[in-house]
Amino acid sequence: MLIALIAIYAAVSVNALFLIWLERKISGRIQRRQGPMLCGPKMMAQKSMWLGGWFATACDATKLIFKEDIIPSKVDRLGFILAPIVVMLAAIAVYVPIPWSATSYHQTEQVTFAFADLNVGLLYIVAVPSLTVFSILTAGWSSNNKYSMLGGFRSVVQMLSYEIPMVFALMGPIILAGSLSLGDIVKAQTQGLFGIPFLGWFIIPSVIGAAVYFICAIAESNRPPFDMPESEQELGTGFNTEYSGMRFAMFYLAEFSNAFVVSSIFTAVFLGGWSIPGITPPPELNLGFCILPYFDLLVGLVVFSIKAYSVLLILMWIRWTFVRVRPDHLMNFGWKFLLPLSIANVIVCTVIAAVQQIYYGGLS
Amino acid sequence: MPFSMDIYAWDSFPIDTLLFWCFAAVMLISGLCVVTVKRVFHAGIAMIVCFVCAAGIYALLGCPFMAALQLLVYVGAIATMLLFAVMLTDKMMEPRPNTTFFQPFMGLFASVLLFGLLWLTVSSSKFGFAGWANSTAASSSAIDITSLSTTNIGLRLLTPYAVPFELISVIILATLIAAIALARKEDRSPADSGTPADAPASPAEPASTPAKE
Amino acid sequence: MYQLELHSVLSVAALLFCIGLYGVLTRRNSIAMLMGLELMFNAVNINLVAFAHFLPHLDGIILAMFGLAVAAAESAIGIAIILSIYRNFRHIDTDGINELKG
Amino acid sequence: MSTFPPNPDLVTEEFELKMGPHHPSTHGVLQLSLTLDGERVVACRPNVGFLHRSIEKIMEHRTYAQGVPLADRVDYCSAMTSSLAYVMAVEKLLDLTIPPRAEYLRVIMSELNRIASHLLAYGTFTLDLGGTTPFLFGFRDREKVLDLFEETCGARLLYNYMRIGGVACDIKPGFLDRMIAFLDYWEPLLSSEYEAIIDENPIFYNRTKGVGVLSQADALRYGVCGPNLRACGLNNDIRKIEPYSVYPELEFDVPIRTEGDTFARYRIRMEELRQSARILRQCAEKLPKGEYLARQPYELKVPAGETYVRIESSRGDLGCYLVSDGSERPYRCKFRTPSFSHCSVFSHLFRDCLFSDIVAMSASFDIVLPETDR
Amino acid sequence: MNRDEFIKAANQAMPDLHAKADTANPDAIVVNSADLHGLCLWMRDDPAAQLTYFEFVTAQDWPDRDEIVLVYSLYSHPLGHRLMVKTALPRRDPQIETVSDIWEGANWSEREVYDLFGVTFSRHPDLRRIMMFDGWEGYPLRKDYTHPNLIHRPE
Repeated sequence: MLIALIAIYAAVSVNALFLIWLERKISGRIQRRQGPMLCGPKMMAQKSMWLGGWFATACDATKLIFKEDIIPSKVDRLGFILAPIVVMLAAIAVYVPIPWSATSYHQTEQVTFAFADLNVGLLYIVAVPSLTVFSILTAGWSSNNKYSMLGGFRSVVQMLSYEIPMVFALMGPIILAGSLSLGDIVKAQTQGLFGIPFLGWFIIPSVIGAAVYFICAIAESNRPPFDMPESEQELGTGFNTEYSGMRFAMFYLAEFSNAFVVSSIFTAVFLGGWSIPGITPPPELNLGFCILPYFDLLVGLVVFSIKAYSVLLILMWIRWTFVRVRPDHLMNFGWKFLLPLSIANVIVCTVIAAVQQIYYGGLS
Repeated sequence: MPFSMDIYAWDSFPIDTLLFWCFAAVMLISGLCVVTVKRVFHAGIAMIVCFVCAAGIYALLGCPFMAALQLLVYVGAIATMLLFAVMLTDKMMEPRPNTTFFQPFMGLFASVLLFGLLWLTVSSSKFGFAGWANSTAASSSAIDITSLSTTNIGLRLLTPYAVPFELISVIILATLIAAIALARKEDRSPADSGTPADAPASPAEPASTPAKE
Repeated sequence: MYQLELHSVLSVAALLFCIGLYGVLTRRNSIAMLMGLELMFNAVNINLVAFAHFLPHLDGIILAMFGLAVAAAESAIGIAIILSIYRNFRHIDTDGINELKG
Repeated sequence: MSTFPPNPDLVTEEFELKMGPHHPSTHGVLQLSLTLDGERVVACRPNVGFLHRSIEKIMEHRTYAQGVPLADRVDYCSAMTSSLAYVMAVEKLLDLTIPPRAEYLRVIMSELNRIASHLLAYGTFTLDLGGTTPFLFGFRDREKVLDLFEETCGARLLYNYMRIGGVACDIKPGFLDRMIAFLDYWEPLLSSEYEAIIDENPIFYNRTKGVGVLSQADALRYGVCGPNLRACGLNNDIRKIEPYSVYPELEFDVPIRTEGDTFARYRIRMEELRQSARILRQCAEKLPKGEYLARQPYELKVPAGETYVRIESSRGDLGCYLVSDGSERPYRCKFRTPSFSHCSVFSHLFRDCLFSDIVAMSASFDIVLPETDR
Repeated sequence: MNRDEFIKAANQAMPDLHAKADTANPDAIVVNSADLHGLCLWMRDDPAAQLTYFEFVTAQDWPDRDEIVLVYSLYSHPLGHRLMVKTALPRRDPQIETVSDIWEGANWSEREVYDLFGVTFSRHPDLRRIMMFDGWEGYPLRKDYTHPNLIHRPE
């Protein structure tokens, strides 16, 4: 039990470090410069731009860890110290139900390989970010300066008002798959839609839901173009203005692991997790695929990570090309545009599920 | 590393009872903090810790659906609202003494008395469920009401309990409208509502209660 | 002895209920009073879920969910009232608010 | 104009926020003391003077020739044009005619400086709105212009290139070809990269269209000039209405827009970049041979008199009012700078808008603090 | 309209003005400080002048003639001409009426002249020091201004 927890924490932080490096390389590429090249072995840097400087984030992390983190005197100590811890906790807790892959080596039936495939997976994923909402609020309020308070309020308002369209957008796949657990959703996507084997992915029946979820996910994880709360130009990095050293590193890592979680949920729910359309066998048929023990586990893992990282690249690409949205446009867009759209998506998905149920004998 | 959690050998060591008592202990301690801590903001944080532990207990008691709901509704909505209220009303930097001399003992006495009463009833009663459970299991409804899985809750919620489900939505709508009506300026109310409500400070501190700040 | 018994859960919930009651009775700041109230609601929900688990019967959870919704609605109204009181009296000490003119 | 009048229903309290001298988006050391009502700005009072080096006082103790580097520092973002104003004022007092090659070199240098300053404005404007990529595009190409300056006058920001009677030194042999090469490389980029990433972006549209609208009457009342006044629909380009040096021989047109909002000001600057490139190409062909400096004695004595010369710097009409009493030191030298009047518009304009609009509007005015405080 | 037509039109519009041409500055007229405000109103509203654009106001300190000369510079976009108005004020306590009610642009320029020369503008909405911090004493741009830590360059 304990080993699994440590494994999650290690995987998350290493992944976050890698993401920061990837982000800086991508942003470099978009801005026609090379991104970090200096830290890291020289000869790799010569070989190609993509290999250079992969040691950069490690240097940043160690610098941040050893930097003396000052707690300003007029600060509410409990809230100030607690906020980054809770943010990190929530960022890691969201990894639990994600279905990385599946294997049918042991049992007769496919078992999803996840840290713990809860049968309330999606609801858990929607519930845990409410911890980040609380911690951003406490961070903004307890660092007792006007800018961070403004930043804290803005981010809470943004996250709360984008949670509702997100839940409705996720409702579509739940109806189609008939269960909350992510493993079942991915399994439901392996069969085809209306009998055609290739249209299995849920992005096809609930396209609107996928788009709405993608936008809400960007807003939830405070990434540009919705990063009004910590916009340097106005609020001086918003709620984490007073933080430095290790605490700031925690906020930073949490933001990046949030980005990865969001893209992996998007792959699991909309892009058919570990399933390759047409090739991955439906759950009951388990024999033909595993030549070596756990081979289908590895294949699933590779397919899942390819999809997750492609969604992440789109996230990063958006980050470096868009201008920041103004808070009141944000609110109008969220309430007046996304919410009705996501409710419409729920109706569309129920119709498709009903048709599926009557004519083709149901998905799961 | 065992590739899936649920085949881990549970029964050899009573992990869930241990976990339950940890959650219960943390919850009670944070509950105590909520009632005793000087600054209301810290009380808010302690309350959130208490809610999270309650969510843990629900998960242990075999219904993760309730745990996720609790996290979503209590921690996400109610606690955030309370913290907002604290921020709007509390001056951060000057903690005020919050209880007069005699008040805590009265409250303490009342609650200890209540706890004694409850504890007696709880420990003495013998809950003979065995007979009762299977008698109702064969009841008319097709849903197997003994297994607490989410699908059963959903089905049960909408077939026999459809009316209360709709009633709840009416209640929440009413609260929404009431909250908005309260937040607006009262000067809209008819003129004879006594002192104009939006005078920033009430004209004179009521003489009867000496200012305690 | 290791198996979880119902009465242990019930006693924990009862203790939480009493702590909430103590909070409501002694706290001067009305927001802290509201927090005590929320604790009591939580205790009630734990009881319901405990019965649902040990009985085992589904209605416990459904009642707990309804309880949850009502508690949320109640605290929303409570906060709205407190804020309008704060706007009139500039402080929210429960002792200070005792005139009915409003 | 998307204004946000106070909402009569809600009881709110205003709080004071100092967008202090040390703030990432005030383009230098300007303090805006805002009274905010939540997100909405109720009133704004700009405080300046944090960068006051009293250049005019120092000038009174320097000879005329020593004044040129000081004039550079009045506006370090476009140093060529600020020293040009001072030098032309002195020449007008001396009524000295300078060799045509020097005139053309001056025009080339001030137009290159206008391109560099507008690229800076484009970069900081998009950066303040949140787009980091355009910022890097702008600064990458600005480096190339600064290389051209470094090659001729050895400095990248404060060039000390103008002299009374001409320019400091002649341009290197290959300078014109390198300049034309830069223009060929850079001009297509304007539409393919700069505007492609920003202009059609709906978020950018919402953030800038109809934000910070300044009517022409208000602009004139507050003394706004340069691109910001041309955005309100009035042609006040001094190179056209009061042509000085060789501008009559060069043909270029002046972009005018009528909306007067943040987007219009941004569009005007992008068009001006294209016009400057056009002027530079014409100057490259017409550059005459010959002397580049009519040498003046070091202890230059200027006959007593007063004059006011106005030129079109990148931020607006930069004027130099020079009073001399016959000695070798100016008696009084006053710089009329555009950013000073633009700053005074802020108190009128930043009312009933959102906190994040302030950043967009102040960036669109492209104010530079050394000019405001002198 | 060049300077002489301005003088003719101004004298004709306001009989007791008797504006004179300035010797040093080719396009400036000299007016005594009392009726400057009336002249400015006329300049802005008169269809022939239409000097709607206020460029700057500055001062020259002449200690030997014991006077501070204020210089107003106005420009007209529609008609494309410029006029500068000069008035002399005593050095001890220079006082003049503000023109910021005619052009708002004058507000900050007058504050700068007040800050650096000590000329008080009556009825100015917000006469504070603009360049120096409020506690500063003395007026830096006056010729006889000295400050304890002001070091003069050796001649």
